[in-house]
Amino acid sequence: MPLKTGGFSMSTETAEEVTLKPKDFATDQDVRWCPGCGDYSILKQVQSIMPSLGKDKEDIVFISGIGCSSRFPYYMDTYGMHSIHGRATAIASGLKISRPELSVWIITGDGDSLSIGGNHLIHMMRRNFDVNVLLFNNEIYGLTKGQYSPTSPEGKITKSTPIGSIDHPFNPLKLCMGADSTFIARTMDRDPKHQREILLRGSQHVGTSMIEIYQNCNVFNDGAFEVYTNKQTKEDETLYLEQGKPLIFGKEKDQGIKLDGSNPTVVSLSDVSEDELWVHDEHDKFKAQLLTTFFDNPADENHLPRPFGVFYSEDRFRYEEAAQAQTEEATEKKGKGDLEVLLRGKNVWKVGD
Amino acid sequence: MPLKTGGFSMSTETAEEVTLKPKDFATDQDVRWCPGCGDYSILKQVQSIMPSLGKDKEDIVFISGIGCSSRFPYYMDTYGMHSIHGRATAIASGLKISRPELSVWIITGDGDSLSIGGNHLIHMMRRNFDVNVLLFNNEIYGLTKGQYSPTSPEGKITKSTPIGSIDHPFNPLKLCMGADSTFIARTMDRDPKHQREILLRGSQHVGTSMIEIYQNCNVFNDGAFEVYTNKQTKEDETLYLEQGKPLIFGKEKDQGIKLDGSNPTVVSLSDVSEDELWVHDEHDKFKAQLLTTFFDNPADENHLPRPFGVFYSEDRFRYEEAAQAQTEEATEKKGKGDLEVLLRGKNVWKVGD
Amino acid sequence: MVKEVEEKREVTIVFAGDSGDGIQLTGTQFTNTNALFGNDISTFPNYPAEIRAPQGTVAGVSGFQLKFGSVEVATPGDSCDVLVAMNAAAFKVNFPRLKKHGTVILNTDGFNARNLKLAGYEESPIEDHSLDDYRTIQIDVTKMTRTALVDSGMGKKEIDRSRNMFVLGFLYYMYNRDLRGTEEFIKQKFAGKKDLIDANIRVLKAGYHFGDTSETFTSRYNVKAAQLKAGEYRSIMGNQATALGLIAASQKSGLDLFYGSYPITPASDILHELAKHKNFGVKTFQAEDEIAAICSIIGASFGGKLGVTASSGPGIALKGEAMGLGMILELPMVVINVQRGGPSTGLPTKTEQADLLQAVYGRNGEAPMPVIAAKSPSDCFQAAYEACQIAIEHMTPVILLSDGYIANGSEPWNFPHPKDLKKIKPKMASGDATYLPYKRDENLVRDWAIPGQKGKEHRIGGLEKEDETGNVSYDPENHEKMVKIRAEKINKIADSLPAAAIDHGKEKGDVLVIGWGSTFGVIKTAVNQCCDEGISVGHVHLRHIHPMPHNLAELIKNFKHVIIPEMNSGQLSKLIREKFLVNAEGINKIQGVPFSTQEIVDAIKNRRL
Amino acid sequence: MVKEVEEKREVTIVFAGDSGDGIQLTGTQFTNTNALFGNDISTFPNYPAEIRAPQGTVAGVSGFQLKFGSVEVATPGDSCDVLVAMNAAAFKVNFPRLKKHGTVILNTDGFNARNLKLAGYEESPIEDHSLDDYRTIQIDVTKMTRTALVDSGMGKKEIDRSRNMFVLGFLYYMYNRDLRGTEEFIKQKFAGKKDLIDANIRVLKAGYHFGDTSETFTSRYNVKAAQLKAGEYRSIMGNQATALGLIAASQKSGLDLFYGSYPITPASDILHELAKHKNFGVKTFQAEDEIAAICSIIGASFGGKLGVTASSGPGIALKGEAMGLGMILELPMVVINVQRGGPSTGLPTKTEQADLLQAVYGRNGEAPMPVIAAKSPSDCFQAAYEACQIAIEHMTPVILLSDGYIANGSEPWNFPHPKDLKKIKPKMASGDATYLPYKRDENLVRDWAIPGQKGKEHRIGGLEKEDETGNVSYDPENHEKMVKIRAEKINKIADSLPAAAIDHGKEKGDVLVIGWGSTFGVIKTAVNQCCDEGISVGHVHLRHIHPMPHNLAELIKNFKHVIIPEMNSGQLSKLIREKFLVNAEGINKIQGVPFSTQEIVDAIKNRRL
Ligand SMILES: Cc1ncc(C[n+]2csc(CCOP(=O)(O)OP(=O)(O)O)c2C)c(N)n1
Ligand SMILES: Cc1ncc(C[n+]2csc(CCOP(=O)(O)OP(=O)(O)O)c2C)c(N)n1
Ligand code: SF4
Ligand code: SF4
Ligand SMILES: [Mg+2]
Ligand SMILES: [Mg+2]
Repeated sequence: MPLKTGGFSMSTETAEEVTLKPKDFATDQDVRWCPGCGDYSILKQVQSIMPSLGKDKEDIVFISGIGCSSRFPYYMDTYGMHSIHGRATAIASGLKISRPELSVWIITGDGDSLSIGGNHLIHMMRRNFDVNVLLFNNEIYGLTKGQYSPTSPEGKITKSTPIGSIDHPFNPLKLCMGADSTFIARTMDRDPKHQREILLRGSQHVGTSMIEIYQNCNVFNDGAFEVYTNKQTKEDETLYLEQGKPLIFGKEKDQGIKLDGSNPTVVSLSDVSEDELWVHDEHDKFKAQLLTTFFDNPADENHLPRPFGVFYSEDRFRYEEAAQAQTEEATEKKGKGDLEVLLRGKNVWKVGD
Repeated sequence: MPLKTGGFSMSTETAEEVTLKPKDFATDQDVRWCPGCGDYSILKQVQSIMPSLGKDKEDIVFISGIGCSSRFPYYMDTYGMHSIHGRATAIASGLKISRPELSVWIITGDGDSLSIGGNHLIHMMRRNFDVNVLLFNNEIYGLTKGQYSPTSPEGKITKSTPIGSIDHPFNPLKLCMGADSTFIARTMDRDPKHQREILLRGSQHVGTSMIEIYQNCNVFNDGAFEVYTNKQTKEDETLYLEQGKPLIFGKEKDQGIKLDGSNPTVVSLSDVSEDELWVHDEHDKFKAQLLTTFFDNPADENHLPRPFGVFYSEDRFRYEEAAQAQTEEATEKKGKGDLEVLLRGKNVWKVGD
Repeated sequence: MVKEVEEKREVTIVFAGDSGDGIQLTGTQFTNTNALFGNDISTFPNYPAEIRAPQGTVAGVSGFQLKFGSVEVATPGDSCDVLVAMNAAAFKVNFPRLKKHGTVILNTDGFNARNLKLAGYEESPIEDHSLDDYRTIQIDVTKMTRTALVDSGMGKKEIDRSRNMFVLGFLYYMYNRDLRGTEEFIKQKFAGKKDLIDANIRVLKAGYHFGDTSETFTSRYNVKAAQLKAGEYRSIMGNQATALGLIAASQKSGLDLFYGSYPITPASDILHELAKHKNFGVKTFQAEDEIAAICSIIGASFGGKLGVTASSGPGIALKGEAMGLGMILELPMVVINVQRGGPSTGLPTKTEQADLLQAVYGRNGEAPMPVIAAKSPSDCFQAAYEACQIAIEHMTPVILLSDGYIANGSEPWNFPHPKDLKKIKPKMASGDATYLPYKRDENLVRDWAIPGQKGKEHRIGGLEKEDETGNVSYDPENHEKMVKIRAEKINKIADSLPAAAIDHGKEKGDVLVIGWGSTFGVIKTAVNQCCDEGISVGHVHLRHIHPMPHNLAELIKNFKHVIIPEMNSGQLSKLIREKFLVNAEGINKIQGVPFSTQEIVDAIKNRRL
Repeated sequence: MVKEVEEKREVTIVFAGDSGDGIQLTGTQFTNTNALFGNDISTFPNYPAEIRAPQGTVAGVSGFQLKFGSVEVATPGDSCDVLVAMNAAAFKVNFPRLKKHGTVILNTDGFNARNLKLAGYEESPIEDHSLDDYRTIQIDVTKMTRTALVDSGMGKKEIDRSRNMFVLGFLYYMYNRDLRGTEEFIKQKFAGKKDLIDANIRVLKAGYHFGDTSETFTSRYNVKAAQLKAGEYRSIMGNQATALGLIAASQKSGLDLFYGSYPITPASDILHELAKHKNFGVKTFQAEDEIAAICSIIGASFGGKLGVTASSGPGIALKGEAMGLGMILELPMVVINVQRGGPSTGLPTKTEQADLLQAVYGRNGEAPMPVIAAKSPSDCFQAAYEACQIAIEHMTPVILLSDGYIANGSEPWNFPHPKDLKKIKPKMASGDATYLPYKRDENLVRDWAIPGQKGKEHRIGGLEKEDETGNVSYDPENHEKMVKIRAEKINKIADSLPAAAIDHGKEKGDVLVIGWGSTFGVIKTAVNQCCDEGISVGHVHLRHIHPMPHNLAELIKNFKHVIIPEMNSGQLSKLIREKFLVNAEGINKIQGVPFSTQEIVDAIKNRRL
């Protein structure tokens, strides 16, 4: 039982050994979410992609804050911590800096990450640790039994807003874009296939992968994402992003998005030819910024559809690598630290003999 | 001496009375910034625009956190609070909700607002209180004697980063855009005229006015904004935004910005005619987003110039107004609360007689 | 058929079932009906920790205990006379509470193989003789309910939702109570949904008639109205009482209430309640976190409002720095801690008193704040009112301690008339003399000038300030002077407090029991019981923990022993020992559940020997 | 000319000038030179609160006090023998410190009309006879320096920057010390800038020769080397010693040091120092705030590293919630509080001991943590080392208290050899037995399994946990059991602590002085002085405040009176009174400045009567 710590060795070293199945990642704890909660599906998809990480279980860590979603680590048979409200990102930062070789996953809710944890989230984005953030967005505080959250729509009636919320909600992906995130994606609990795909993409991205997952809280906010999931409306309301493909959506795949100047507009393919359409390029930071603003209320007249998929990905140095490099650089320059020399300092004098 | 509290009456009521001079806003405290500090200029410009608010001194409040810049309220003869690190925004939120008629100004540093205070800042942006945020950005921690801040450039050598910072810095205006700010502007200590202009615009905007002010800390980070202020470089490195005007800059006013697709590019006016240039429209949220990304390192090859002026302004409901409206609505519906009725409740029974 | 009616002085009932079974509603209805009838009553809801733990499992059991009587009732009771169990898990969790020879009412449908397995039973407790010494009433509530609604055209799922009404009706028959109160409630709750109203009322009555017609048992019980102090009563829960206390203080002081808070169990209900009363000029602000919450009330208070925030353990910990600011600014505000099981996230749905020392000492530097604690659900009103009064009249942040037990518990409340509430006088600055923010009156209280007051513009902050002017000062002597003034100001509050007194029992003797907070009821019951047994014991309840009443020392001198029961490891004990150098002994229970009367009685007796 | 040489046992000097005058550097150089010579020494820098307050004003005065001697020196001295004042403001602020008939060295150029006005003098203190009873040496340092560099081709401004070197040289002559140390320093500091090196050395020598040639005074002084414990010494500042202690603990435990912190005065220098030593595997992380800082070390500690964070008052307040998490997780980490004047922002640049009760009690729920305090600048090394050892070997967060006084003060340090440092043994989980995260050894310490260890995957969190397995548990008895185990685990640390002992003075008698933290030196000096005067007094210094050494009670029993000097309103006093029910009396100074020896001596004498 080798204790692996520090260094980047093992991820490769173990790659071949791995022969894990999704069920190997389940724990003996019974899952304590409400029947019908969207969290179940996410748990299942996450477990299903774990083997593909090419990591041993002992090299994977799940860290969560507090919330229904944050119960998650108890159900993953890896190392894990169910920490305090809003701080999973901060805790993961310290872990990742000191153990860069680990695969670190942050599980957080919309309240956990955007209300009390907002500051740590945006700082994590800019520092770009190589970790994965799964934001379970159910637009409500579940665990505390139904107060509105920073993603709840204006006017939302909840226990704490009996005559409607007057908070203009955050657009989580736009916020993260503003914080210079290097990977931004959206998926939802009700689309397992897409979820797995995005989770995989996130796990492969080297840097902070911000994945927003629309999750239905069937007890306190049932149907929040109905329009994106039900047969009648979903094709018209969702826009699935695919690299290099034009932005097309709709039941008949007959609508597209065109950029005139910097304004995205919905066009009908009967009037506009495909090659005039906006072609998705997840490496285009300008386009990605515009995409994050596709956040209209489906009730509005000629609104834009809601995008799902990878909005943006960029390769930027990771904080923990830079930190590691500085350690090595310092060691090269000054040589490995010698405690005796350090304690002596430069100006020593003798007393007596 | 009428005690004015609640209601929106007075701002108008007093408008005519006002005959204040900038010096009326100076206090008896001697100003305790280092000689040569950029804060002096900002203090002067703020005092100079105060009379134009059309408010009496007693209806103006300055709230700051902790930092050199946060000493500011002591030098303004209005109501003021020098609070705790990073919380001025949160304190101002409570004040503004309960006293919507006051003119509230938040004074904060880059560490105060973006490091410890980051969460309150972004939540203030989305809630859009009608307040003014003056972010004194000197890209350093001044008061604590020179550690790097969230806006310090990568590689910055400071007391806490002897071999260079490895934090990718925030782009404050991009971050606020991501948080759905309704007014975003940038100016600098060394350009008093522009500063006054922007401060005025901010004071007139109804909603949260986010004004980033480049401020030189001549003791711990001297010359951080040199390229934007010194004769040789400034015309080529700065881009002054004017509503409805094309984006033109350069010593000879011979360069412009053109949008091809969603990509902004620098063009020479000898090749491109003015009317092909990007025309500034502070109400265009898409363009404003792109503008906030003009954040290149002046050292880089063909980099974009740094914009100054009003990037974006939008009219969106203010939290405190909505709150006030709910109070009035509730009062209309149920009538002014009657304590006796409230305490009795619905199910009362008598004991004895 | 005629049945004999048996008189009872007091009865304790536990309703238990799956969190989906509407147990809390059933309990509350039964409570209100008995309260309206005139019983004294005390309740203790016991929620599962998970939002909705797996159905039928032990983790998912929701319980509601209540004790009602014709005599004074100060606790929900140690053990129960009647246990209503909707399924096997509910039975398993609560059976230990049932008195020998007590009555258990079982929903047989909740004891099928699946239920037994989920509850972890090999064999059904109904068959295995564990119930031999008890009176068992078995009813297939599900079947009964469905038959009652067979022709209602409603779906099974919907029908089963009203099963709790059957049980309720049955108990109304058993204790011979009137159905009207609950019928009213049903009509309000389902206003507009006629079919639901009819259905529920029909099931309610079915339950009642079932009691009447069935052979299940031969006697009914009668619990006479209690001899409560004459007056008008209502039933109230702790958090609700706290909210009303704040509104009352706002009205009587003429200061609008600004409530800034971040949700947390078990404090959230205060926010929920206040949000309903905007027509009282109340403004509620759900902040992004606890730090923003308390900072927002500092801003509101600077603006001349009554700023109040509430949270529980972890959230209170986050407010420490800002409390220090509020304290050095000397602005009025109230910080409420509805305590729960700790440390850290601890036991969010359980009760505890372990944040007392945090309240008294948990800030950097010398930052004294008054600490006052509520003793019962209805007392939360008075405690909240007093907290506001002290904050406003002494210009200081005040900490009000409640806990999960009284926050969610309920009792009859002889509610006051507004005109009988003490006046609250804000210390508003007035006159045209130049305003010195830190000039003080004889109680060392400063004047409060707020934005909008002409000529009184001033700046205040967290740095040490010069006496009177409030200008920043680094002068050593001034610092010591200010630290002492701020401490003395808080100590002086004791001058205006009622003297401590023996609440119950002897004025002098063997054992003095000192208590604080929610242990009041159980200590009172235990002390009275001991006195009846001729033990010489007295009870002092401390509402004000900092500053303490001046005369506490005298009271203590009159007893041989001092014991201090607390739901923590002995925190008030530490304060009393330090202050009075008396060998106070802690009686400590740290189980997330309240003391039983017996536990206190035993402690007193042990001491006495 | 020949001058007589006068012997001195000890001398206290105060250097004072504008914050631009390089006072701190001058003081440090003079310190190092005397230290190298072999004097015992103690220093106390006194910065202005503002970064750079208006030049020449009282607010802008920077001071550096040091006492050096041939005898043991435990404090920087109450009053000084020599005052060096670079301008009128510096004189005004520090003159009160000067002993009667003491020597004052004035830079006459700093007493011109403008300086006098800025300092608020009507008339110059040089003319108005206030100096009649003192020995005054007036030098126009500016002129002297400029003449010395007249042909250097440097600008006035640049030249004036080396004025402090002139003063330094002059003092080296006066106390007849060797210039070489400082010459070396100058060469390193300005490495590469030959002209600056030459200039500074030239001015330094000019000052020295000025002393030699001038008529200003007729005697030099000689302070022999002190009889320090034999060994090798270096001079060290408190924060620097703390940093070295952490690195040493990291090296001896084999755990990389992860330091997550957010800047705050007076703790920032620990971060600055550690950031220089990345080649020791140290990783420093400047977090976005104090909460992120402590959370980052929780993450690092979960990852198997030695996590350490530091802050001061307001920042520590913010860490309370996360400390609770670290405590219930039972992970090793150290939280350092370099205390400053409070409450709130308070007096950031001044010293205080007012965060003790916050350290002991300032968390929600029952969340005990060991609290240990450093007693002097060099002791910060040992204290930090011990804090890490306890954290690692007992699997718990530990609070280490320092304060602004020792953090910025310096003294000679008989530094240890690494091999003489106690081993530190991490409790790493090993073997293939199934790992139970909360299974404990005889000291109730759990095993530490970290990511990367195969088969030991486990989940931990802030909710109450079942004994041994660590699974979430809401069981009442289990909760009480766990609360008691966690408390007992901390108490057991006392078993491995050295017994408390009388540090100085009598083993039994009239007065016992109990102290903690930075008051050590001054209490020691005062107690020794009293003993010399035949007073029966003893001194116990408490390094470990929680848990306390087992035998403290016995020591206390041997004295009639117990007094406890603290730079707060009496916080340790409260702990001692509560624990031992002894009438301990506080001697309290809350002025942001350390006690003077005389203050303690007087307190002892008053008690004795
Ligand atoms: C410091 C602190 N504040 C507040 C809480 C109470 N609390 C627990 S979870 C939560 C929010 C839950 O909402 P979200 O993060 O969206 O998670 P969800 O339950 O919806 O999955 C709150 C306010 C807490 N546990 N700790
Ligand atoms: C809670 C808390 N943490 C840290 C500090 C120390 N501190 C004071 S100001 C400051 C940062 C100052 O930088 P900035 O906000 O940019 O203001 P500037 O001084 O540059 O104007 C810090 C870290 C504090 N006073 N309180
Ligand atoms: S409350 Fe909502 S989010 Fe929480 S477990 Fe239940 S359904 Fe899921
Ligand atoms: S330190 Fe820098 S920011 Fe602070 S006052 Fe001095 S120059 Fe200004
Ligand atoms: Mg949520
Ligand atoms: Mg700054």
